[in-house]
This record gives sequence, C-alpha cells and structure tokens, in this order.
Amino acid sequence: GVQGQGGNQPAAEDFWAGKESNGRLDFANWPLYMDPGKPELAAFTEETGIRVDYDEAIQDNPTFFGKIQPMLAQGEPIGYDLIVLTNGIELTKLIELGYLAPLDHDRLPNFAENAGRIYKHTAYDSGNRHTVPYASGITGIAYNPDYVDREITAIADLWDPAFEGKVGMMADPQELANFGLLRIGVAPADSTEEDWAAAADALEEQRDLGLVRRYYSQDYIQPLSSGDIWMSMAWSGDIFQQNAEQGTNLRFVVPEEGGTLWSDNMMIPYTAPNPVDAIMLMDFLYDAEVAADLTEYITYIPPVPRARDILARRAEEAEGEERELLEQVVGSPLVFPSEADYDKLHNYVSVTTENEESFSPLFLAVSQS
Amino acid sequence: MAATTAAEAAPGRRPAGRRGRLAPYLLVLPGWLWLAVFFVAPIASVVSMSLMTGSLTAGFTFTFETANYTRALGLYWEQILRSLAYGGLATLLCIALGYPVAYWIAFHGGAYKSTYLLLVLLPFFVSFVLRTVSWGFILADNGIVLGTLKDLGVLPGDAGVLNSAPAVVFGLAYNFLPFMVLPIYAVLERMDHRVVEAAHDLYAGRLQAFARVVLPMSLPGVFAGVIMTFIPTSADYVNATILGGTHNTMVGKVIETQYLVNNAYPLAAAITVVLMAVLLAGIFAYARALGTEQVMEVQAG
Amino acid sequence: MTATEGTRGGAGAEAERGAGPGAEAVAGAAPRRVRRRPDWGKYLTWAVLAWLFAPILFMVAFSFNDAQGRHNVTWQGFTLRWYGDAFAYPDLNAALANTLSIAVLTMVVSGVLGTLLGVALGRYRFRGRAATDLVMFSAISAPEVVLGAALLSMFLTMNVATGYLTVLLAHVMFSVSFVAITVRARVLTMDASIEEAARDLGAGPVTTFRLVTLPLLLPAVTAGGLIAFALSVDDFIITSFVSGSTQTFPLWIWGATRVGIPPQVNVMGTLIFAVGVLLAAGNVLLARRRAR
Amino acid sequence: MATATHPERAGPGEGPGATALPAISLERISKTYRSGGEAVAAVRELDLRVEKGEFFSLLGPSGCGKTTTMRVIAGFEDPTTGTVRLHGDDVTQVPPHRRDVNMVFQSYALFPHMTVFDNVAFGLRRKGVAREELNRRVGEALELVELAGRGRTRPGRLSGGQQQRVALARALVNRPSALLLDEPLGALDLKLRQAMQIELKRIQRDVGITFVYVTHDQGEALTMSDRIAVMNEGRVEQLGTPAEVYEHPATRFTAGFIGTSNLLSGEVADTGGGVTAIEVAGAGRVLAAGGAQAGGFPAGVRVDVTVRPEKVAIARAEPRGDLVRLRGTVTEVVYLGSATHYTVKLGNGAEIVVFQQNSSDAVGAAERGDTVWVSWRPEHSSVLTN
Amino acid sequence: MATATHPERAGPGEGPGATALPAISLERISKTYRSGGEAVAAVRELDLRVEKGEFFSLLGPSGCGKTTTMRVIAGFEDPTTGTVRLHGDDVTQVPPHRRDVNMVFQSYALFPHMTVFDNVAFGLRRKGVAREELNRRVGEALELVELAGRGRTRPGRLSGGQQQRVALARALVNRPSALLLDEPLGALDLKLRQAMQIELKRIQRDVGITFVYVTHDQGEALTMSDRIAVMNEGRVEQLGTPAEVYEHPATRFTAGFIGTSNLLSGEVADTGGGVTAIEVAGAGRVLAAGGAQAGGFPAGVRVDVTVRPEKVAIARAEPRGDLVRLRGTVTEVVYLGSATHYTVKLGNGAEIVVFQQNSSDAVGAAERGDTVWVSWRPEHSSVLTN
Ligand SMILES: Nc1ncnc2c1ncn2[C@@H]1O[C@H](COP(=O)(O)OP(=O)(O)OP(=O)(O)O)[C@@H](O)[C@H]1O
Ligand SMILES: Nc1ncnc2c1ncn2[C@@H]1O[C@H](COP(=O)(O)OP(=O)(O)OP(=O)(O)O)[C@@H](O)[C@H]1O
Ligand SMILES: NCCCCNCCCN
Ligand SMILES: [Mg+2]
Ligand SMILES: [Mg+2]
Repeated sequence: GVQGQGGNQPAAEDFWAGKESNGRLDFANWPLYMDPGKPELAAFTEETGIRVDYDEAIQDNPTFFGKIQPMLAQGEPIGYDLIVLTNGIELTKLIELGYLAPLDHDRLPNFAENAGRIYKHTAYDSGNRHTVPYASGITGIAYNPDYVDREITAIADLWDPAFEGKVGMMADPQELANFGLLRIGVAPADSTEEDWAAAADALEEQRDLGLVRRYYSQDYIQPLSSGDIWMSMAWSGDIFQQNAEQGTNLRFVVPEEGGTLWSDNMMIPYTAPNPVDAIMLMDFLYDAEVAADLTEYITYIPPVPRARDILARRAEEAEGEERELLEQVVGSPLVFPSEADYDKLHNYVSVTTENEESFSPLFLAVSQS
Repeated sequence: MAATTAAEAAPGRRPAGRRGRLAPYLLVLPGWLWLAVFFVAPIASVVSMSLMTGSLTAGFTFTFETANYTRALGLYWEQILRSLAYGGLATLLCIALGYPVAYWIAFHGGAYKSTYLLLVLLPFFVSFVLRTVSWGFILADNGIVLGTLKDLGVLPGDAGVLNSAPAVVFGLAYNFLPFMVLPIYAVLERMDHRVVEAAHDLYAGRLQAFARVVLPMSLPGVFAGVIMTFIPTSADYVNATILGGTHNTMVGKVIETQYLVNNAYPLAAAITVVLMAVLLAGIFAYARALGTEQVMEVQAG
Repeated sequence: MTATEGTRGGAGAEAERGAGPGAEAVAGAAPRRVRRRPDWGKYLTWAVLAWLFAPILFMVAFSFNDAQGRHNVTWQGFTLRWYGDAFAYPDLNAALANTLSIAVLTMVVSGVLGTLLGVALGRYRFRGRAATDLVMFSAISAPEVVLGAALLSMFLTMNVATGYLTVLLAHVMFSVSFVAITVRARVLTMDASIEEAARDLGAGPVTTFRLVTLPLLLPAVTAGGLIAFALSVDDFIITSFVSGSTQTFPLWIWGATRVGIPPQVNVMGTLIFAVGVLLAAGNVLLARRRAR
Repeated sequence: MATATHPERAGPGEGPGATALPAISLERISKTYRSGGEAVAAVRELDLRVEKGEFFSLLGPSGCGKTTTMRVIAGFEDPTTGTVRLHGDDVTQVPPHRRDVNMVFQSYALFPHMTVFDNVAFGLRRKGVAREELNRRVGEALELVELAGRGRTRPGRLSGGQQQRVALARALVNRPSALLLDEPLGALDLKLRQAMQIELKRIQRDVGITFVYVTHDQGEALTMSDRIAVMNEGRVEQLGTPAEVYEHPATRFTAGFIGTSNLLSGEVADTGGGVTAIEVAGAGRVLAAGGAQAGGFPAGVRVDVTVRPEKVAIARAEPRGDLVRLRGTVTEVVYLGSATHYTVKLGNGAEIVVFQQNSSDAVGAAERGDTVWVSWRPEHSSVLTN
Repeated sequence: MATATHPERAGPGEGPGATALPAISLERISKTYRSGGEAVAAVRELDLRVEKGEFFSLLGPSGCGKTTTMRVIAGFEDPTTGTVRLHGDDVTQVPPHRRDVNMVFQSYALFPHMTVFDNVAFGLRRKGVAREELNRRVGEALELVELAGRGRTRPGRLSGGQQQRVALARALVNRPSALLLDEPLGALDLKLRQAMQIELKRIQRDVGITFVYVTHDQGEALTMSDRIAVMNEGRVEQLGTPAEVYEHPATRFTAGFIGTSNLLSGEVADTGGGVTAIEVAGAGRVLAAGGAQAGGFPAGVRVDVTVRPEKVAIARAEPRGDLVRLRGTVTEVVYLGSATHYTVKLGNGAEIVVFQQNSSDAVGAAERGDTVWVSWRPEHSSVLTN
C-alpha cells in the first residue's frame, strides 16, 4: 500500500532551529511573472550575496501540484525552495498534508510593515502561517480585435455561436467552474453541488456547440495573439505584458457577470534545502521599491499598496513614453482596483478535500473530452 | 549437403563442460534481473495498485477493489475507444503511405537504397516533442501553410486544421511512419526478386504479381509494422495534447492526468491495466499466429 | 500499388501470344522500347520525405529567426544571434546535459546487458529462452504510458523517490531489448566455428570473447547502442512519469510549449540534428568503403 | 500425357534446318548493361535457332552471357539490339507475362506462401483455366514429377530435389512452347544432381517440349543435350551435337573448356590427304585430321593441336602402327579408383595428360619417373583455328 | 621447411603397426547428442589409430559422424564414453585450447577483423612466442601456402582458394602434432577444388605433419590418402589403403558408397582354390575371388557379388577366356565425352553398368536395344559379407 500523508505540523521554531543561509536558492514561478532580465533577483543577489536560480516551471496549479506531491510524500526535496501557487484546492491540500514550511514571521519584517491589510487576513491561510501573497490578479476575458469586430463585454459572449471554434477556455477545473457558475448566474463562492452540475452542463453545451477550440493553461496567449482563437479566458496582467512585449493589440475585460479575483502565494516546501534563503527572498520582495519594480513590469495587483504611490511618483519623474506607460499602470483598475472594481470581482469556488471528489471529475470531464 | 549454414549450426554447437552449460545463464542473468525488476515487477505493481482504495491523505491500501475498473470503464470508455480508433486510423495511414515508400526503396532504390532509408530515419535525430510542436506552428490557422493558402485565396479565411481529430491522426501517422516503413522494407528487401519474375513468367501482370506474390510475402513486415505503430499511437497523448482540441482526448492523457495531476493512483492504474489488456490481448493473439521471434527479427531490421 | 497498367494480362494471355503492340512494325530494326511512364513510386517517396522533413526545416529555419519576445513563430528576419547565445537558459542547459548524460549511460548499460542477452539468445539453447523472448517482446511492444505508469506505481508503492536515477533505470529497461535483438540477429548469422577456431588456436574462453567474439559483434553492439541512445534522448512519456524534479530536453520543450519556445531550442535541435546527420553520413560512407 | 494434347509438336532430333519454324530464334541480339557509367556487353550480336522439341544447352564459363540470353528470351531483359522470335512471331516488345515460354529458376523461386498445388496452379489461374481442368492438369503435372500427394505441402518443407521438381511442374503445367532452365541443378549436391539429370531428360522425352538448358557443367551438357552452344564472352564459339563439340573442338576455347585437353603448339610441316603434319619443336612430329578446317593449312603456319587424354595410350615399349607417338617421362600418377591419371612431360617441357581406365586388362602401365611412349591415332587430334 | 625443425616426425607411409606411439588414438569413443528428449548416437564405440605423418581420411555419407569424430579429437565435444589419446597421453579432459592439434574448418573460420598476418600469428601469440620468431614463422607459413606478401590483406578480400590457404597456414604455423581438416574443400568449386587437392597433398608431404582429413567425396579420399576409414552410422566399416578399399570392398555399404558398383545376389554353389562360384538365378554363374573373406563360404548361403563398372567389358560377340560372362540387353547409353556408360539388363532383371573409356580403339561398342555380352575376370569381383 501507499502510505497516507496526514499533516503533522512541526512548530515554526522547531523547523527553523539551526537553519542557515546557504547562499543560493531555487525559485519556481509562473511564466510572465517577472521581467525576463530578472532585475529584482539581481538586486537581491547584490544585497545578500545569495544566488537565485529562477525557473518558469509552473503553468497551472493542478499539474504542478501533481508533480511535486509524490516527492513531498517521500520527504524528498522537489528541486525548489520557493514556489508560487494560487489560493485553491491544491494550496489547501499542501497545507493539510503538512508539506509547507511554517513561516517564521520574525524573518519577514518587510511583510509585516508593507503588506496590505487584506493580504494579512486571507481565508485560505489565516495568519499567513505558510504563505505570503506574490501578486493578485483577475480572471476575465481577453480578445483580439483584429478578428473580433465588436466589443466583448460578457461571459455570455463566450457562448455566442458566431465565434464557433474560436473560443479558448481554461483547463483548470476551478477557473472553468468559476466561469460556468458565473454564466448561470451563481456566485462561485456560494455555489452548491447542484450549481456545479448545472455549470458543468452549461460548459458542456458550450463545448458541444463547437465554440471551444481548446482548453488551455498558460498557453492561451500565443494562439490568441496569432488568431487561432479570437477570445479566451485570460489573466489580467498577461495581456498587458503580451501587448508590451509582442506589440499585439489584445484587450482585456472584466465581464459584466463579473470576473474572479485570486492571489498567487509564495511558500516554502518543508523539504526545501535552502529555506532561509527562500524566506529572505520572500521578505525582499515586500520591500516597497522592489514591489513597485515588479508591478511596473508584470502589471498584476501587488500585495504592497505603497507600490502605487511609488509608481505614481516615478511617473511624475519620467518623461515621454515611459511616463505614459507608468501613468497607465497607476491608473489601471486592473492593477489598482477601486472598491467599486472589487465589488465586481468574485472569490473562488470553495473546494475542500472533502468535496473535491465530486468537484474535479465534473469539470475534468468538460476539458478532457 | 554437408554445409550447414552458420545460423542453423549456431544454437546447437555449445562448448563442452559444466561451465559451458552454465554460461547462458550467467550471460542472461543481468538482463533478466533488470527486466524482472523494472518491467515485470512494475506491471505486477500497476495491477496491484488498480485494486487499492484510499486517498492521498489517508494513503492507499490493497482491498481488491474492483470498483476502480467499473469507474475506469464507465468514465473513460469513450477515450479508450477513441484512442483505438485514432491509433487504427494512423496505422492505416502509415500503411497506405509507408508501404509504397518501402516498396519503392526496396525494389527501385538501386544503389541509393541505404541513403533513402537513412533519409526516412533522419527525422529521429530531432526530438519527437519538438517535431510535433513544430507541426503545431506550421499548421496554425495563419501559419506558413494555411496562412499562405488563405492569402492566395485557396482557402476561406476561417479554415483551420489544428485542434481537430484529423490533425491528431495526421500527427500520429507522421511520428510513427518510419516504424512502418522499416519492417516492410526489411521484408521486401530480403525478398528474392526472382519470385516476382517467376510470377511474371507465369502470366501475372504487374498488379497480379503484386497482389498474389509480393503482398502476401511481405505481410510479416506489415504485421510487425502494425505492432510498432498501432500500440504506440493508441497510447500516445503528446499528439492529441499538442494538435488536438475538444473531443480529441486520448486515454493516455487521462492516465497521465490521473497519475500526475490528480494523484488518483488506483483509478489511474485501473485505466492503465484496461488499456494494456486491450492492446496486449490483441497483440498476443496476433503474435501467436506469427511467432514473436519472427516479428522481432523483422523489428531488428 | 505501383501497377499503373491494367490487368489486361491474366486471362487473355494465351490468346494474345506474340501480339504485342507494334510487333510487326519494328521487325528487323534495332528496337528500343520506350515505355516511359511516370514513376509514381518515386514521386510519392519524395513527397513523404518532404513531409517527414517539413517540421525539421521549420525548426532549422527558425533557429535563424530574429525573433523578439517569447514567441518564435513568425519570421522576423535572419540572425545568427541565437547561435552565439545558445546557452542562455541555464535550466535548458541543465536539461540538455541530463538528457545527454542519461543517454550515454543508457547506451553503455543497456549495451552491455543487451549484448550479453543477445549472445546468450543467439548462441545457446537453455531453459527460459522462450520466456526471455516473451518478456523482451512484451517490453518492446508495451505502450509507453503503461510502462511509465507501471514504473511509477512501483516506485510509489516502494517509496522510491523519482529523479535522475529512476529515469536511467527506466531508459535502460526499455532499450535493453532492442540491443538484445540487434545483437542476436548478428550472432545468428555469425559463423560459430570462428570462435571455435580461436579456441583451437590456444585462446581460452575469455580471450576468445575479447579477441574474436566481441570485435565481430561490434557493429551490432554499436548499432544497438545507438538505438538505445536515440530512444533515450527522444523519450518523453515514460520520462515524464518517473522524472520527479529532473528535467530533460524533451520535458523542458514540453513545458516551454505553454509559454513559447525560445530560439535556443531550435539552435540545440539543429545542432543535434546536424551531428546526427554527420554521424549517419559517416556511417554510410564507412560502410561503402568497407564493402569495396 | 502432355504430348497427347500437343500433337503438333515434333520430337527431338529433328535437328537444325527442319522446315518448321524454329521454336525460338534470336536474331543479332545484343545486350549491354549500363551501371554507374560503365557499360558491360553481356551478349554480342548473338544468332541462335532452337528447334521444336530439342534439348538445347547453352554451355560456357561464368559471365559469358548465358543467363542474359535466357532472360532476353523470357522477356525479363530488353535486348539492346536484335529480335526475339517464338515460333516465328516477333515478341521483342511483348512483356514476360504474355510470352508463351516458361522459366525454371536456379533458386527455384517457388512462392513460399503458397502450397505446392497453388504454386503449380499459379499460371493456369492467371490464364483463367476452369476449376476442373485446372485440378486435372495440376494433378497430372505433379504426377509427372512424382509429387502427387504432396500438393498441400508448403515448398519450405520439401527437400532441394523436391523443390526443383515443383519448379519444373509449375512451368510444365502451362505447356509452354519452350521451357527455359537456368542452371536448374546448380544448387543440388552431386548425387541428387545426377538423379535429377536422368529425371529431367525423361520428362523432356515424355512431354516433348523444347528445353533450353543453361549449365556451366560440361558433363551435364554432354549427357543431356541434343545440341550444345558453347558460349564465350557473349558469343557462340561452337554449336553442334555433344559428340561434335567434344570430339572436334573448333577453337582453343572449346577444347579447353569442354573436358581436359592436351594442347601442343607447332608449325605446319605438310598438308595433304586430309591430314596435317605439325612439327612440335623438341617433341616430334604430330599428325592431325583436318578437324573443323578441312581446307588444310599452309606450311609454316603456327597452330595448336589438341588431343583428349582418354585417346592417348601410354606404354613402356614403343607402340607400333599408324600412330602419333611421342616420348616423355611420367611426372605424376593419380589413382582415381575407376581410372588412373598420368602426367607425362615431353622433351620440350610440354605436359601430356593420359587418362587410363583401370579396366580388366589395364595393369599399372607406368610409374612415376618411368620413361614412356604416349601415342594416339591421328584422327583423334584436331588442329585449332584460334 | 617446417620438417627441418621437426626431425622426430616420421614421413608418410610408415603405416599401421609402427612401434612409435600413434599420433591420435581413439578408444571405444561414443558420442550421443541429446536434444529435446531425443538421443542421437553420432559415434558408436569407435576405435581408431592414426599414425604419425599419415594422411588419414574419414570418408562416409552425410551424418555418419565424421565431424563429430573430429570435434571429439579437437576437444570441442566431450565424448559420452571412451578415451582420446594424443601421442599416448590421455587428453579426454583437456579443453581445446590446450590440445596440441589444430583444425581447419570447412568454412575456413578466418577472423574477418584481422589481417592475414594476424590470423596466422594468432596461435603463436597465444603461446607467447617472441616477436622475432613469430615474424619468421608466420612468414615461412605464408610462403609455404604461397601467400607471402599478402599478410596485410583482410581475409574478406581474398578468393576462396586463398582463404583456404590462410586457414591452412594458420593451423600449420603452430606445428601441431596433428592437423584436422573437416571438408576443407567442400565450399570450393570443382576447378579450385582439384587445384587445392594437389596443393594440400604437396604441403602435407613437405611438412610431414599428420593429417586427418574429412570428406564425403570418394574421389578426393582415394586421390589423397595414405589410409581411409570408411564410416557409416557412427562406426568404421572398413579401413585400408585407397586401393584396398576400392578394389576389395568388404561390405555392401563400402562397395556402394565408393564409386559405382554392380551388385548381384545369388547362392554360393561351390568354393575352392580361393575362388567362389555363385549361382545368380536367371542370369548365370559368377566366379569371384575370396575377397576380404578368404576362408570361403559354405554352399547354399545367399551372398552378394560386386564388380566395378570399369572392370566389365561389353561386346556383341561372346568373349573368350577365363572370364565371368553374362548376357543381357542394353537399355541405356550415355555419352560422357571421355567415356560412355552402358546399362545392361540381365535375364533376371538386374542391371549391370558398364563404363567404357572412349579411347583410341573404342568403337561404339553397343547401341540401345542390342543384345550383348558383359564379362570380367573373376579376381575383379568380390563377395560381400553383409
Ligand atoms: N543487371 C546487370 N547489370 C550489369 N551487368 C550485368 C547484369 N547482369 C549481368 N551482368 C554482366 O553481364 C555479363 C553476363 O552475365 P550473365 O549473368 O549472363 O552470365 P552467365 O553466363 O549467366 O554467368 P554465370 O554462369 O555466372 O551465371 C557478366 O559480365 C555480368 O557481370
Ligand atoms: N549438436 C548436435 N546436436 C544433436 N545432434 C547432432 C549434433 N551434431 C551432430 N548431430 C547428429 O549427429 C550425427 C552425426 O553428425 P556429424 O556432423 O558428425 O556428421 P558428418 O558425418 O560430419 O556429416 P556431414 O557429412 O553432413 O558433415 C548426425 O545424425 C547429426 O544430425
Ligand atoms: N503569468 C502569470 C499568471 C499567473 C496566473 N496565476 C493564476 C492562476 C489562477 N488559477
Ligand atoms: Mg547465370
Ligand atoms: Mg560434417
């Protein structure tokens, strides 16, 4: 038989006792989540002498979880000291299984000082015992106006037969479920098992009408840019970056029915060989200037509210095109949403280890048909 | 005649002495061990895992749980059948294209036979994943093929081939075509050309000589080719993932997801066992009729 | 198939004796038969070869593409930049190094095991020969997902952590049978009396193996080793099951497909392909020389 | 039995020059192979007529063009120049499957995936012969080659000789106007070969079909043929009955190729009365019948004289009578069981081989080192033309 | 040259019974192969002594155990029972690489990846012979087989005959006490085979090494051997000089296997004075010398009489003299060039084959259908024991 992985949690003091910096760490993150030149990491190395190997190894939560789980179950290092996962079932499981290092908040002074209030009281990891946010973002709709000659405003547009075979949806069961639920008018966070079934039906209808070309993870951007699909579920910051990097003209909208708000969080696997270096980097990224740098490039919502002021100041100091860009970032509701904007955003459907059995297969059956 | 060929004599002639009798066992022992531990035991272990129950958190225990199989079949019969269908179609496509190519090289390749064969094999020097990904780019809706045709007005603007069943079958056939060409070539090349002349001599025209003599004599090669294409194409998921769209999922992908993403090991194992049973049952029936040695001989080229 | 001519022969042959078209007309004159028909087989072969090479041409061409950003899919002009900057991604380099070192080790280990197996199967009759054949045949024909899943099941059950070592174990497992059948084919056609001659001339069993058997098997051993190398380098499915956190070249490419494959992959692919072409061409030339 | 259905076919021995059209005639056939820039002239301006019902052999060394000639007749090769006729019809342009000749291949070329019956029935099926007749004819053919009852067997299970006979039946059953046999016995061992020679000859006599037979075995050609064409370098060197070719070789090549021959070089001393006297320096004077060239030779011309070893007598005492007689020393005696070979060295260093049957009266005629006389009748030596 | 370094080795012809220890002796050797439950007795209780310097041949049909016998001597097979001695030493348990005999394989078994020189040097290198001596001896061996100067060549580039000679040199260079040759000429064509026979015999004479020679070609055995052992079904049927074995076959098997033999069955009518009279029903009375069994036979016993075809004369008129004479009809005449074969059917249906050289005096002695007399001297027929 295969042993169970009940979570027996070591106390933070026990975990950190005797651990020291090794001068290096391995950081696994999502693509398009840091300037390709990695200036923040260079700054970190300069300041601490710690070398960072950065790997864009994470393209969706379930796959990455599936990949690291067996190693964590063996008590083996997974090859990364610092990883970034979204709030959701996989993160819940990691915590429940006891695979994450308990964070020593004495080592996170920047976080204590700079993190926004809502980021210190998350539902999925109250008290930030295991995670601190990296960035937040919105799942909405992106479309390519080169091919779509009207404005796209609603999730209902993803069901418009006019776009047969030109719609991209996400493969991640939770993302997919959210949009299915919004489509049938249910708030994901309040959904019941019956709602899930109805949402799955709606999604299957969309699929069987031939609207969906494929179910994507991070790879929806390339076909969206080249016209293989015309519109897709998308992550807010990605679209800005793609436009900036590739000169594309994609548009991102928060649909009328609402989008979803998520947070990607940094965490340290309990088997990590370099946890001290990892937690140092965690804290370094909460330096307000660093957070502003990061935001300037990735255009996701930073967990450090002060980043906005810093960027606004930089915009004033900058000239010409750069100023314009910075102003755009500072003014974007997608990077710095107002309270009203937040109202339009929904939380994730809440999946627990108990009801996962009835959730995942339902939506997996939609994407893996 | 006194001259027995080396091949006949070989297995019979053995060095004398007790040490000589032990020699074959010493020679095969390392290989046996390796295959026993890393092939036979894993197969046993996947079968045993398919009969377990449990969850990632609670652990999995052997309970002789046959419900995994009913679930596997109930949930994924469609993907299993589709995989067999795609594999079958790709195999047919491989025969349709590979046979004439093997035939032409073997019979008309002349001095360049080995060069042609090499050309058929050369693509293998490029990673299978990379070649498949390249097709994804080449076949993009506005890529170099379709885009050009659209610009020329040959194709309507919204035409596409990517993310469809034909694209998957096409990719499978592409990737496994050389496995069909090789064994057929090996048989045809070894074929005594005089047998074909004899058929012509006995009033058979080109078509008749082919249908009555060349084709039946080359069937062992076709069989070997079928084994070497049908099994891997049916179980592949790389092509379906890169080139497929909705309703194109193959069972390999399901197995991969259940193992590597969902960590639903018993269910995954049950699907695996079902796939293995379906494929191997067919193959063994088939190999029995032909003799595994002969098929492997052909595979060895 | 290649018959473009109808089936007019057959039944009518007896009646048609000697009545070939224009038989009388050319009597006496030196006849030159002009039966030029299009060589469909050749066209098809070339078409198929073009098909086989299309993605490779794409790969090679785009290793020279002056691509901006992550997506190397539209032609943006010629550059040699990526060749100078081939090793810009440390994790890609590491993946490539893993792939190559695993392939070399696979070649060596399965070369040795497979050669021993092949010699035993080709030379001796022994108990378990048929079973060995069956296991090898199954290992060759078993689908990759099944092998990957089975290995992973075992590693999970036995609490073995997956990684570099498990990839190597798996690669040797699936390539050893290929080496064995290649070597066996050679052993079967090798004259057993050559080894006896060595014994007769005073060489003991070990000396005989070293000086005679092994050199004679070398072409097959090399061929088998190359097959093992190629299978290992190319393997994706089994590797993805048992690799743990170890990256290999195909796995890296697979991961990169989601975000855009950098031109460096095309460069590496092109270089590997070029080495392969050179090796193959050298091999052909050598064989030609030897045949002469 | 096949004869019965082919009353028009003449028996053997009708010989050349019969008024009926020849079964096969080749008119100025050349065949040049081109491979990689090189041109090999395999057959050069060959003229040949094979009469109906003949057992005709092509005999010659390896590479002399025998197979090529056969393949041109069967239609597997287009001749570079010339015309092929079967019973007078020009078939140069006719593909093999429409020619009324059948071939028996050296390697048999049986269809390994078919039973013996299906092999033999193959040709008839292509012609669309009805089921009943087909069964009857295949049955008869298998009986003819003494393989009745083996129809269900696969060729792979038959011995070499049996396979050979299946190949024969497969060709014969079609009652072709001629059967081409390319070294049909080449792959058999001696015993089987001899048995099959007798068998083949019997079958040819029974069915009366024209046989064109290729062999490079002189013995085989001499034993079996009605006529022999001795080929060399794509040309026919000599054509005639076995006795003509053997007893009176026209050329040095024929003399050397067929059986063992003694060759002496000398100058013509005298010609007259159909007998030529040749002075062999250092050995003596040799008389020879005119041979092929009855016209005689001018005195002083250098020529070769040949005599077969079995025509030469060996004795310690000088023989009497109208004989050619030369003196020499025995250098080698080889006991062959039924016969003994002596090698005698003449005064000029030339060697004469003597073949003597160990018959009832033969006594050890000579021993190594003996000085002996070798002798033969003048009509047994021939003067060669080249 | 090799002889010079081996002064102790006796020349050929010393014959059996010499006081020196035999080079090879096999004592009650049996070898039974077991394969898949079945047991094949390849050699049965074989006793054999090969004297030093002899050219000794094993002759027999395929499967009679010749190769097995050789392999037992060389050490490649353990005998099931019995003892192998080389120069008196029991070597039954000694592995092949430590036996002082060398083998020449039918397929040559040259090492294709080594040069000719390295092939020949292989054995000496195993023995650790010093560089200089090695070079000298390999050079000598290559000269002996007339391949000096080809040392750098790979065997694959040599002709069949040359390869054969390399194989010979490779064995000879080790100066073994005996050389075992298993059908060394089996793979060569006729011409080359004959040339190599002469060559082999010369080399054996030159080096004086014991040769044990396996062939199934009677002619080859008769021409080359000092003594021949005729084997059948794992046993020796007859052992003697070529003339003894050929002229006086002891058994029906030997008579049939060596050359063509005529066999007549009858009842002993009378014995006396070393001559046996046998009444052959329906044909007449045949006289025979006692042959191997000089003791004579009781009257009334059924026996076989044999006579060689070349000893039989054929004539239309009744021959005179002290001859065995029988009457019959010619059923077949086969012209062989140097000779003619006649088949004569006797009154009792038995057939007598007559072999007549087409010599100077021979005239077409008879034609098919003729009634003729066949005759021979009584001392040329032998009575067989089984
Ligand atoms: N397909 C071919 N291409 C080139 N040359 C050829 C071809 N076939 C035969 N030749 C050459 O033509 C010549 C005659 O060959 P052919 O096979 O007719 O000889 P053969 O008398 O049958 O000889 P053998 O007794 O060896 O069978 C030879 O020099 C041969 O090398
Ligand atoms: N390794 C073996 N296993 C089983 N039977 C064998 C083996 N080797 C030989 N035999 C059998 O032993 C008998 C004698 O074989 P052997 O090879 O000695 O014959 P041979 O006289 O050399 O024949 P040939 O003239 O065909 O070479 C044959 O019946 C043969 O089938
Ligand atoms: N390019 C970075 C995108 C990060 C997206 N993470 C969110 C995943 C929500 N399931
Ligand atoms: Mg030929
Ligand atoms: Mg033998």
